[in-house]
Amino acid sequence: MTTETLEPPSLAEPTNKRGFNVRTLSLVGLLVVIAVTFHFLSGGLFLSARNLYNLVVQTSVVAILACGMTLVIVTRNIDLSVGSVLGCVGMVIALLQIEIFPQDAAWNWPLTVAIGIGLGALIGAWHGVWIAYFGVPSFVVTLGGLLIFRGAAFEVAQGKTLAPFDPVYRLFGGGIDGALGVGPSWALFAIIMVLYGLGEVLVHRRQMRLGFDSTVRTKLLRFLAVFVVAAAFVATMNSYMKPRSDIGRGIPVPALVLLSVVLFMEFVTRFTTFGRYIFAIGGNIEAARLNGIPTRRTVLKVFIAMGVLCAIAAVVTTARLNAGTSSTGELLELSAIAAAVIGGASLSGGRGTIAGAVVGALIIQSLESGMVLIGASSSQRMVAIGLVLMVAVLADKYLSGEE
Amino acid sequence: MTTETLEPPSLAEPTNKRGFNVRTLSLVGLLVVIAVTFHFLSGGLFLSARNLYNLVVQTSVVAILACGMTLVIVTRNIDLSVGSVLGCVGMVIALLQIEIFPQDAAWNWPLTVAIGIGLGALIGAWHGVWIAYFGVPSFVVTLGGLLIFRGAAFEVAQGKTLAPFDPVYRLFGGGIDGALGVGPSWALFAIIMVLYGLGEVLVHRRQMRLGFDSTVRTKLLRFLAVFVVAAAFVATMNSYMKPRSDIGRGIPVPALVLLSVVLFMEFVTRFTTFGRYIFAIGGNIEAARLNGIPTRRTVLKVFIAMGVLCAIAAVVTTARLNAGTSSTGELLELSAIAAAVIGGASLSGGRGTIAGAVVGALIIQSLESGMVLIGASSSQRMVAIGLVLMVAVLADKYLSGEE
Amino acid sequence: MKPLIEMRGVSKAFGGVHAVEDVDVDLYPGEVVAVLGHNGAGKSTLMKMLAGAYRRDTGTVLVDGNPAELSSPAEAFDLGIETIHQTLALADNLDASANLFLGREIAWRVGPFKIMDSAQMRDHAAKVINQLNPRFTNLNTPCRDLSGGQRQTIAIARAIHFEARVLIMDEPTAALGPHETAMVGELIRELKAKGIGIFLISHDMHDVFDLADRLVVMKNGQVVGSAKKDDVTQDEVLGMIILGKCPPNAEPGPGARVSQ
Amino acid sequence: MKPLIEMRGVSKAFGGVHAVEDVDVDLYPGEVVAVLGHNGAGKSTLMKMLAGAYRRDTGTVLVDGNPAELSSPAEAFDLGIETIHQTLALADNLDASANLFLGREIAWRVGPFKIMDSAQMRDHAAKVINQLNPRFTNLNTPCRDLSGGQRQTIAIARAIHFEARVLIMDEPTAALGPHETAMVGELIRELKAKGIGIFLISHDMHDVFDLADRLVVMKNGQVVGSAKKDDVTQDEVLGMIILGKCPPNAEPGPGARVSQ
Amino acid sequence: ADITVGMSWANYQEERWKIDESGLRAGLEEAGAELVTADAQSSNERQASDIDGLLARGVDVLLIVAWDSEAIIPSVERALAEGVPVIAYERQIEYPGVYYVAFDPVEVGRIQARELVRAQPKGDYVIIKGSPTDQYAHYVLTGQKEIIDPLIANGDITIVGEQWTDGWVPDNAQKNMENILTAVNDKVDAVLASNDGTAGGVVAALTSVGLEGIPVSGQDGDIAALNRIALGTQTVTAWKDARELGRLGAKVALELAKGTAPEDIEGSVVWDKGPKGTAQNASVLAPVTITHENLDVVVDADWISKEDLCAGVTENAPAACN
Ligand SMILES: Nc1ncnc2c1ncn2[C@@H]1O[C@H](COP(=O)(O)OP(=O)(O)OP(=O)(O)O)[C@@H](O)[C@H]1O
Ligand SMILES: Nc1ncnc2c1ncn2[C@@H]1O[C@H](COP(=O)(O)OP(=O)(O)OP(=O)(O)O)[C@@H](O)[C@H]1O
Ligand SMILES: [Mg+2]
Ligand SMILES: [Mg+2]
Repeated sequence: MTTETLEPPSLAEPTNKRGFNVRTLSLVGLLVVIAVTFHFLSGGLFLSARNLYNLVVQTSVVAILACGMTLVIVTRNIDLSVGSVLGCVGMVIALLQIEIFPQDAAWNWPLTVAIGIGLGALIGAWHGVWIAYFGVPSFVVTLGGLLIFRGAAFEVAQGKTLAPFDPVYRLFGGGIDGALGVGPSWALFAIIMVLYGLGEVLVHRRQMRLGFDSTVRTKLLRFLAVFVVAAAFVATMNSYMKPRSDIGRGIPVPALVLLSVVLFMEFVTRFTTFGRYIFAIGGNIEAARLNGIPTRRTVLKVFIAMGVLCAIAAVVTTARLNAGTSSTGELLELSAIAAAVIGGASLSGGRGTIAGAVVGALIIQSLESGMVLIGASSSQRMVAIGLVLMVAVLADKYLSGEE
Repeated sequence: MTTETLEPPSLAEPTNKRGFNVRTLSLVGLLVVIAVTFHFLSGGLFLSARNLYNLVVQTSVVAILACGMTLVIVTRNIDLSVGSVLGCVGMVIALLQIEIFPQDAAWNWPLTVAIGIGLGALIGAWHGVWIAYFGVPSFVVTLGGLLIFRGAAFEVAQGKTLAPFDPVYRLFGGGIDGALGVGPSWALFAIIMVLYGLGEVLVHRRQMRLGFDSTVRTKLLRFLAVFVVAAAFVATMNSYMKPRSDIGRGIPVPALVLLSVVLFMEFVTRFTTFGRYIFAIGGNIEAARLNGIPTRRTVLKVFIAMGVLCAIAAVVTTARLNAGTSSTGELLELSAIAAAVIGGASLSGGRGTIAGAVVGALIIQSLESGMVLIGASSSQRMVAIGLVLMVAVLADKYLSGEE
Repeated sequence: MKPLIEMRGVSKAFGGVHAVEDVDVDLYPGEVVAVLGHNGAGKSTLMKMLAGAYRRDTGTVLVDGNPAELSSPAEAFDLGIETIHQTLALADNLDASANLFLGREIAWRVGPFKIMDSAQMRDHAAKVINQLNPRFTNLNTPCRDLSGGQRQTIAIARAIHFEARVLIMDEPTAALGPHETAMVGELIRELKAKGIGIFLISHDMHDVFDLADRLVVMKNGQVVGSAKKDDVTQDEVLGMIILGKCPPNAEPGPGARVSQ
Repeated sequence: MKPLIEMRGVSKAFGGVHAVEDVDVDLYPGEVVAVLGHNGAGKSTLMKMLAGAYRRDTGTVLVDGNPAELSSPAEAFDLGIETIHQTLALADNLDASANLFLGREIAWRVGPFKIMDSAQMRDHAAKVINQLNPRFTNLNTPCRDLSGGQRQTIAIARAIHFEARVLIMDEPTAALGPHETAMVGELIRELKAKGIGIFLISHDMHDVFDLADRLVVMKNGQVVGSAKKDDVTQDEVLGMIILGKCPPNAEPGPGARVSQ
Repeated sequence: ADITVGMSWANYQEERWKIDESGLRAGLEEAGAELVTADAQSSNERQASDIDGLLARGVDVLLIVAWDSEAIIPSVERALAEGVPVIAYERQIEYPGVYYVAFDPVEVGRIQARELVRAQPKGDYVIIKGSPTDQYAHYVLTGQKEIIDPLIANGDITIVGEQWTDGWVPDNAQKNMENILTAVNDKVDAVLASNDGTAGGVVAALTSVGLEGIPVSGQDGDIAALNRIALGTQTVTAWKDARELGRLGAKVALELAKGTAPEDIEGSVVWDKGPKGTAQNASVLAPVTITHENLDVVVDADWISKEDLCAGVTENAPAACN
């Protein structure tokens, strides 16, 4: 019937013959260029297992936020409050876990995490109601949120720094023990690869049944590409040893959290009606409404999702720092939005991908870390990062064949 | 032929029977509500001549930036770099005036101001070229600018604070001597009123000649309203005395700068083709292109204007602080965008007014100042301002009869 | 026979503009009612109220004899009212099959999520669209890159795919080629035979006289009159549209010019 | 007589889609050439290249015998080529008079600025629009709140107001009422009499045979053939459009079906 | 209240200012004076506006924690012109007639460097500086350099990494430290962190590579930092008993409001150690060096509860925890 492969069309992005998103691929290319450049400038440090491990951990918070921000931006909204919400939720978790609940209770950290996520959802719903039901522009609402929740973060503990957290909770931060270890990392890799392979086979069989011309070779090549990249990633994480030992660390927990978020969000945006509605609203909200899409409810849900992701990011951040401070998360909104936009989300709505946002976050963090590795001062760093961001997006534009 | 009054139609905003923009009027109403509320909460301080004088001076910088930001937003772009550009230009002016050029030369301050404005235009052009000609999203370009020019502001003098400025230059900041004085303030008032009246008469005669039904009564009422408000303003400014004296201050110089900017920008957006093109581009850039509008050149010019306004704001700020610091202007971009959005500019383009932006800036600054006057704590202030912003925009939406 | 739709005294104003004023219209099963009128007469506004896209200011609408609120498009869909909007209502960033099923995707419910069956939707979409325009092959292209007629084809395909009982077609063939237009005519006859009621807005007198059973003419928001197709001539109808003059064989409405 | 426009071997592809392939078309002064074809045949794309909205991939265009780059709409305007785009190209936030003069406002140059003469523009706009649709009174309403036909009226008014030598009309009457359509027909005849060359894209065979001097039929991006109006019948033209079959009286193009 | 005292904070989003305020408030309330405050949130422009507002409220004396000691001068001039005495609180404002009340910030830097050098006389140092746009961070750095520059010159100490911390945010300090550790492959012997917040980030970074325990400095005496000192993961904090400074500020403010001449205030000295060498009346407190050995000082001063201080401490407990 058609000779194209059957890819989820909702993202409305050009895909190449193998069904990969062209834009994301060209971004990955740029990331590689940046990494290799820093590798040479830093005398071989950048692509060391250790730095890559750090990079993954450091990226996770911004990447988690960027995933949610992509949804927000696709619906033609913006969320300036994410840094403040993260800070506020982090402080509430810290206060509960350290000051209110008994410190040695086993239920303490799970309960506080649950409360934190609930609080995040609530804050997201608050923003969502203002935006979707009251019709106040998201810029204004979330600017209000930026102020309100930063103020609240201070009020929670009167500006005090709260520490230390439960040792199990701290694993979320990817500290010295916060990684899976070598064996479990490979096991996880194997499980995911098997599931992925099975999924592809099932989809393929279904497509054959409906008479679509879906080439096996394309699918196989794609599977192999994913397999090799994932294996390389696991091997790298495993080859970074714990201090003064030869025990490999394996996949860090924050990366695991990010991975779960990404898989879930990719699933939602590609395969569910909710994801489809998000793109339809961004493309033409009036058309979406005329076709009976519950536009307001959908936007509300998007902001709730953003709130939950802020809470998850808050867990990772506070666990990593092993302290709750009222300034946690300041200015993160800029990084999160930048990651989403670099990853291809368009502020005029209707366009963006989760994978792109993650790559965008990796690019930003690579620049940050790389500049420190080569010993640049903070003002030089700012100038260089600013320039590279602009050039990267420009290069991406031409590489991906837009215009 | 038509029974409506002949208002510049390009702004595409509802106007009431008197030809005033409904949205701006309802914003002014909100401002009055906020002012009166603070007046009572602060025990009669808010509406004192002294506080109103301060408010005007404090608002001027954000309002100047918000005027330019409105143009940027109307073209469906954004400028995140204004705070950094302001800081960078301010540092360059400070370095030249204080360290490089002879301190006592009479040509020193005019030359440095000119150089600063030139630099602002150049920076604006840099952003504009990336956005309009290279097609990189303005969010990315100006985020780059935010980093680059903040870094540059630091590099200019290695983070040192430079002071003091030339005494004449300091007048731009509206300090103790930085006001017109009683007599000249009234004279200025008279001149402007005469010019305004003449303009209305001329327009009216032209409309009569073309057969439009333009009622004299409407015009007269509007003239009277403007007259009364302006007279009240001048009288208030004149009644605030210099310290321990009974010499009235008159209109502060920063307000004069703002007034010039506003009049110029209102003129440009309402009466020139350039202004028309800005709105057309924001409404439908493809339609603008198909009708032969030089879309790229227009966007470039908008960013150059923004750069020049940043430089003007830099002069006012540095003169007011009598020092150039590398942190000057941090986070101003948020206030400027917020003022424009509260003033009715829509981030999806094609809508916004200069007058609205100024009122938006006044609302933000009134909240900031008012909270100090009533002695709220810092975090209470953040929470309260955040909430009031949201409520204000919501109220405005309903007052102005939008849905 | 009971009417499918009865609109009584329906009005709608935008600010000072009375777009629709005190309109009464009926629609019976298996009937095609053409709604005619000059540009800006209020035809689309009237139909949008029936489609749940606008809320009416006054008046009642009965569907199958039961009063209907019609406060949202979803409610109209539930009552079996499908619409081809004049603006087409397509999300430009999505492709043909996504637009065709927009809001009513084929999906399996899994917990809180509905997982779309893209393959199935693609398959159906290809079939429906092919029925209207066999040359339409770029099913994977986002709508913004399609030609005017291709876009209109998607909007038509959408409305006929979800078996409606009432179909509103607002200038469905404006951008279609002659062959495509003929196919839509064919389709209307088929649907009619199935007992579906159709409101057809069209400026093409040929089409109207070819397809409609009854005509309703609007002018400046009011009904000039309505008539059986066979009772009036093309020229009389033009007189209704342009001059607001109601011929003797037609039933006059509030918008008819009283004196000549 | 020298042709106003000569297009030779013009092609344009979007990614893999060959929207226009190797097209030759001429237009003479005072001539109306109808461009016909199925939906997605490439008519709008061809015309957009002439209007300077798309750059052609290959081929040459001569205007008055001189090669023209046509790299921007402004360049086309300078050569006297005006276009009514199928998408209308209106800025939805501006009102009728602002849209009518968009890009070519009546203005006095004062230093670096051009100060618009709004009163004058409003006056002209009212006149031109009234000529097409006397019922169009909401001149101050932003275009987004106008009806489909009112929007189209503005686009037509714009194209005729700036005295063109070549006028491209891409389905100009699709959304117009019968009266308005008749007035546009009148207008075309007037312009023709003044020696203006017109490309008319329309799906309405009636209109085409009424107004055109010559027909060019496209199919899948290629020209099937062209013919004087009087040399072919309506059925033959439909055959060209639908089957790509070039009748004996027409001059075949590269897209004509060879066998059969 | 017959006397109203205004306080303009540079940025209030830190633990210690809350404590300053409580001291200040206590001191003023005893005398029946009222305190009104404003927070400039790290912005010169906002601080200028805040001071306008405080003057409009009719304060009798003004305390200022300057975000920038130069850019604040026009505001100071305005206050003095209206006859309102100005006290530079914690951060020096070099302007004739301004009274200065502070813990010496340069001394803070000295204490940090001194203790680190004592713990680690030779080796590879990393400096995690404060916010580059905060003048205070520059003062601290000056003190640090005073001690370590000679040692750098004679080769005992090498600076292997140096980064500013945007906004003093601990997360930023953590990331910077991690990357420096990568750059030098963990060859770090001591970290000069500028305050306790950044020290927290540094210690978290060190912990993740098993280097916790190497000398790290800080200042302010945050609860979390004192706990780290007890645990042995931080070496020193320059403790500024903010309550005491607050009370001192209150005392000076009340005296000035009553019209006492600055030089007549008890404990007033002439201070001219600022960069410009302007002579002004001052009451300067010295920060207290707090290390593992003298943690009892903070407990005895009721600054921290023993429970908070010793949370999680098992081996090598300091005397204060026994
Ligand atoms: N910007 C674009 N990107 C990709 N494909 C395009 C683009 N514009 C047009 N096309 C494709 O080119 C082909 C020709 O389109 P065109 O708009 O010229 O058709 P048309 O003859 O005007 O049809 P209609 O009668 O429906 O208006 C179509 O298949 C369309 O999908
Ligand atoms: N959202 C709106 N806001 C303001 N006025 C509107 C709005 N929608 C329609 N109108 C006005 O209502 C009147 C009727 O418009 P409508 O679209 O119903 O006309 P129509 O009969 O469908 O015309 P056409 O044949 O041109 O499609 C017009 O004058 C139009 O300007
Ligand atoms: Mg209509
Ligand atoms: Mg077309």
